[in-house]
Amino acid sequence: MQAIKRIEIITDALETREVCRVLDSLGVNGYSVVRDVTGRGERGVQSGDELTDVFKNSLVLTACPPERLSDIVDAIRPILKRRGGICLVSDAQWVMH
Amino acid sequence: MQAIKRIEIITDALETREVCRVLDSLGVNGYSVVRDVTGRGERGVQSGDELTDVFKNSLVLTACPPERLSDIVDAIRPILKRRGGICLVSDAQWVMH
Amino acid sequence: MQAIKRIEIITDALETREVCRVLDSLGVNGYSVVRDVTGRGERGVQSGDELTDVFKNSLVLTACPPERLSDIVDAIRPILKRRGGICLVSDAQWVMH
Amino acid sequence: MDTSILVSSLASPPVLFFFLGALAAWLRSDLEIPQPVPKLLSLYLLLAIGFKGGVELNRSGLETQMLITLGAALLVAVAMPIGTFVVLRKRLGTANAAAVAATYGSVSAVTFITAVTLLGQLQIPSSGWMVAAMALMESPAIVIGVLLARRFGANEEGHAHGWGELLREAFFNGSVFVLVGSMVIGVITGPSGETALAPFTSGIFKGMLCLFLLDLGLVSARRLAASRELRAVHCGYAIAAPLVHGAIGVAIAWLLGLGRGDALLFTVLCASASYIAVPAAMRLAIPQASPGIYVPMALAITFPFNVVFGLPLYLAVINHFWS
Amino acid sequence: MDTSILVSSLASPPVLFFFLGALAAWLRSDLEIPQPVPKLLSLYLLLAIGFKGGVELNRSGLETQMLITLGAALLVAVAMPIGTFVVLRKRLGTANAAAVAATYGSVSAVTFITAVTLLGQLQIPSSGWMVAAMALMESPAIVIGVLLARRFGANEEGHAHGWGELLREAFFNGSVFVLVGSMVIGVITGPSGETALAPFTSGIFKGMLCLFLLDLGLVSARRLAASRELRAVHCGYAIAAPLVHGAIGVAIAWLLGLGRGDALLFTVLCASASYIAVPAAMRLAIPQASPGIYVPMALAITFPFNVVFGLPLYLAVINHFWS
Amino acid sequence: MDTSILVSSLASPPVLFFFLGALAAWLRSDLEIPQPVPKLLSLYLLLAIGFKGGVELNRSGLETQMLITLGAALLVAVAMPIGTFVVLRKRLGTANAAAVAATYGSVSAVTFITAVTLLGQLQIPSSGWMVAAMALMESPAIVIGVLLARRFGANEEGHAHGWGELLREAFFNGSVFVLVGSMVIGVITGPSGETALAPFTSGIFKGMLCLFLLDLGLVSARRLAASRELRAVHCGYAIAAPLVHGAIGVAIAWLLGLGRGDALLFTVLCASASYIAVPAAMRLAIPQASPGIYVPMALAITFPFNVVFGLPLYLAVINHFWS
Ligand SMILES: Nc1ncnc2c1ncn2[C@@H]1O[C@H](COP(=O)(O)O)[C@@H](O)[C@H]1O
Ligand SMILES: Nc1ncnc2c1ncn2[C@@H]1O[C@H](COP(=O)(O)O)[C@@H](O)[C@H]1O
Ligand SMILES: Nc1ncnc2c1ncn2[C@@H]1O[C@H](COP(=O)(O)O)[C@@H](O)[C@H]1O
Ligand code: NA
Ligand code: NA
Ligand code: NA
Repeated sequence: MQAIKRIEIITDALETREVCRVLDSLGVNGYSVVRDVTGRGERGVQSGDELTDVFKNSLVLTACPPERLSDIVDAIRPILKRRGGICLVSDAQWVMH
Repeated sequence: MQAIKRIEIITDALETREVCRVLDSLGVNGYSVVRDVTGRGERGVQSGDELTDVFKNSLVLTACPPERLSDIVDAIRPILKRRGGICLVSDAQWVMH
Repeated sequence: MQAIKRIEIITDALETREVCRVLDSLGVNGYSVVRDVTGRGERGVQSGDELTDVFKNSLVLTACPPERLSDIVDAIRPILKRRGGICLVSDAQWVMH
Repeated sequence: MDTSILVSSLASPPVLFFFLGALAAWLRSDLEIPQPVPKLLSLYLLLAIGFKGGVELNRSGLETQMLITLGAALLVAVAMPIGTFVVLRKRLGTANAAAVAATYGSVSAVTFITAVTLLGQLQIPSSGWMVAAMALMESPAIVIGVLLARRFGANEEGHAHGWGELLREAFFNGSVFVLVGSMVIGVITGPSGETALAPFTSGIFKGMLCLFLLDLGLVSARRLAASRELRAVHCGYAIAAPLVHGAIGVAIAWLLGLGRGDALLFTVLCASASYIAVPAAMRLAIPQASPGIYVPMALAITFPFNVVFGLPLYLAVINHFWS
Repeated sequence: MDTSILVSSLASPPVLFFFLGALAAWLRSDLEIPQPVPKLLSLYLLLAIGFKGGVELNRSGLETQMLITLGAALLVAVAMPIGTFVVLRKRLGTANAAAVAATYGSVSAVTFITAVTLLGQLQIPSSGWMVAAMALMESPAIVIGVLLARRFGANEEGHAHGWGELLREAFFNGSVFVLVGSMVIGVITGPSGETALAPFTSGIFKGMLCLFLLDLGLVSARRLAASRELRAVHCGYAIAAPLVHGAIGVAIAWLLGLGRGDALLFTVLCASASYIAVPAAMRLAIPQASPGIYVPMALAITFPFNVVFGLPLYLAVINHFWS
Repeated sequence: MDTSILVSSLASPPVLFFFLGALAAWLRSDLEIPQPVPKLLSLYLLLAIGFKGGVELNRSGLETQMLITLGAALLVAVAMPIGTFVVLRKRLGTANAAAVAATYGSVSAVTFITAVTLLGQLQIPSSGWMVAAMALMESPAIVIGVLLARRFGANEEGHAHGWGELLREAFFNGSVFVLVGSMVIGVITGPSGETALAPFTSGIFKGMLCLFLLDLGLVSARRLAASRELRAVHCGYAIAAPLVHGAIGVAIAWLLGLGRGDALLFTVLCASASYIAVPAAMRLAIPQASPGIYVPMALAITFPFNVVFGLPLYLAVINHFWS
């Protein structure tokens, strides 16, 4: 097993494509997306009960080598600034296969 | 980046509203909810194939400052007692924006 | 609270049943499943826009005592070999109830 | 028992689709009616049956027999869960007995709808206001069940839901709300509303029912296979209850002097058990009761029993006594 | 105001189902139209109305009045958001004013459809090409709104979306695309296509509209209850806008010499506000504007106002001036 | 080639909606038919076509020609994947060749349904039991494909699924199950069942097909754009296969003496490729094969080719030889 950083980004569903684009452009190995996340934060309740995706979040999870962390975080931060949401980073082990 | 506690609570979907209410009443900064989680635990399989939400779980994720942890855990525990499920706490870094 | 290992497995949705079967056969205490996870990895984009479950992933999360970790990882690895995906392991605390 | 009724019940598309679903589950096919399609179908069926009942009510106006029947329905809805609880308390424990009592005291809308469809097929007339009876019989059992559980001391530790929430759950839950609301809309708009909505509420109705029964076949067979907690006592009760309650229903219908169609519907209301609204409510209100018991009893045993054997049986009995 | 119009509007099934949904939200029922059913219904309604409009267009061919009306519609779609912005900029700030301007400059397809249904009920004829007017009026406001926001200096820090994406969002978003595409298909296939699709696009249409309005009732009432950011100025504007825009619409319709039916539809297009396509676009293009303001204004105030009071009011006014 | 056929095929609403979907994808509209609506539509179409075929079968009874045709269908379903495998093995490798062989040996229900719709439009009669031929041709290719892959040594390391699961996947997968099950129900209930379900299975059928083809247009165009693994050989085969298999189909239909309508349907079964049931099965059974190859071949090239060019072409050829 190999030490990696586990980054999870929860932000407005409208930015999902943008987050993925940023990760792609940084050349990360991969990422996973859970759409249809609701929640509450500074900007109020995102109850997801709308006809549009306006009040909904999504979660993007990516595991990356520790040395890539700061690049990714720097690239994601402007999106969070613009749109709100959170980005959590934790340590994990990656099961090689 | 700032050290925070990452708390994730998986319990019966019927209690989602209650969990959120508890978190709101404790004044947490925010939380995120993934509905439609299935699973298996002590109380058997929750296969989510029902017409009601009776056999389904949901996942609530909240990031909080370490000093708030014990309050939150104490408030969540009775729900888990009553209804089953799990609550996991881990260390993470919060990307400030 | 008690130290446990948090294992999350993201792999092709077609293998969800197999992953659960493996976990069941190892006698884990429980697990949770989030279906409908999309993503990108070595095998390209899994955009989930198909009529079948062919291009979709799922996430299985299980919390287990540290001593069970290696068994589980060994049993999961062949699935990842065959089908791709990732398995992340991290430390967490389990809130007893 | 008149076999032509049995045949025409068993060989009707809805019942056949139910079998098809059950067969798919039994053969472990990967067939699946994906969420939220079943919820949509259930909503649609309630809306359509409610609306059509309302339109009929608008046509017929208030009749004495209707008022008496509704009164009887209400009485049954209160008495039946109490009786069930008394019978089961020793065997299942307070919490489970109360939850089962609520489940069997309430009604299954789809069983009712299947009965209406069968009557239509056999061209036996029935009254639109039986839908009102169904609506009346959905909620009381929930309240009675919870009252029984609390009165007879199911451990309430960790009990978090107050009466306000409970009554809301009982009377304003989605199923009851759509049924009653659509009925009221049917009453208000009457035949002109019916003309406007007929292709939706009547035209595609049987097809939607088939699709829903396909799903119920799947779900009930899978749930039966997955239920580890069911024991002989539960299975026995899940077969005995519709027979006993059905017999009570036939008797009351006879006393009320209902026509054959209405008598069948009344019987079906008595004999059926709720597997949507009540389980959801019980889960909140009586967390000590085990949903692994009361859900499969109602959904995987009583529902198929009623749809496959019950309907033709009750109708045969009614035909026998009414002629 | 002719009360018979009011009654026949309020007592029509779609409006009653809207009330039912709102009532469910108000009583905190757990009734829910699960995702993605509302999206499906919305798609269906656009497809059906577009297709039927196209078939009508095929029948009628190009008329002079149609071309003039479409020109007027386009003009309104450009002028109205500018006017709205001028009025609101001081009160709401640039970003919010621009977003509200776009929202109210565009149209609500469901309000239009409800108006068409009302006309059908009252047997007042209208032209198929009014659907084309609706399609024309959906997108321009988005572009104008964004231009205004950028020209008048809404802070663009963190602005990530270029004009290419924006124009695509304005003209090729799902709602506009299905509406316009189905209209073109209707024009191409004409009456023969209509015969093939009629049970789908016309038969079940009113029922599907009822289901969608049930959901809109729920969603709009819940959104109203959840909106912390709405203040008196927003609510006032959300009521004033349909009245003022509606009056402008009536005036233009009169100048254009439209028939009563078309006049009502034109008025409704002016008076209604978008709560699907525009909010999604605004959210991307003007992130500084607060969706907690412009969404509930359009969805939870203006939409119900139009459906409940607006339609009969506009029609009464038109009846008065046209006769 | 008779252009009137081409026009009446291309200008039919289902094909136009397919184009509309493809156009939306191409213009990068955000239009989306949200999950699980496509699954529901697919289920509905199979149920409806199966049921209607069954009712026809009930009407016609067993005919000699039917039995012979079914035999021929079975033969084709076994021989075609073997032939395909022989042709492709060198070029694509064992695993991919086997998966492609299974895909093209099986059939596409939607292509079949579109052909049935086209025949209806042109008022060319066809037999209900052709649905049975379709049902027969769905599964064998799966089994043959896997047998070929294993026999010719696709690396089976990590192979986890036994024959039991595989056969279940082949014969009891959801698509086959609903199709066959609904056909049996159609046979049992016959014309009386048809009367009950007609508004559902026939009335809204074409509209539902349009909606589904709108989605297929979207999905196939997006998948084509996203497929990095497709090379010239794959694209060439995906065009050549329907032509060659279609020619074989025409020849067999001619030998069997089928009518024009049945001949077209038989040809379409031969010429089409599965993109739902088979890919799902291949993914489990031949994990070494790349779904990025066989899915877009069937879904994004062969399916549009058949619907747009194939149908009118095959019909023109049949018209030529049959007259
Ligand atoms: N402390 C938190 N823990 C978990 N999720 C959060 C937290 N804060 C915000 N979120 C998520 O991020 C979304 C946007 O947050 P905000 O921009 O603060 O409104 C919320 O709707 C939540 O889904
Ligand atoms: N060890 C575990 N790891 C992950 N999820 C669990 C675990 N135990 C329980 N769960 C989740 O919690 C739900 C309820 O658990 P229980 O009350 O033990 O039946 C299960 O259906 C799972 O979704
Ligand atoms: N580095 C990563 N971080 C998060 N998810 C990943 C990562 N790599 C792969 N995945 C997930 O695993 C799936 C299969 O990965 P792969 O087999 O590499 O194509 C992807 O579609 C993603 O959902
Ligand atoms: Na009952
Ligand atoms: Na407007
Ligand atoms: Na084929």
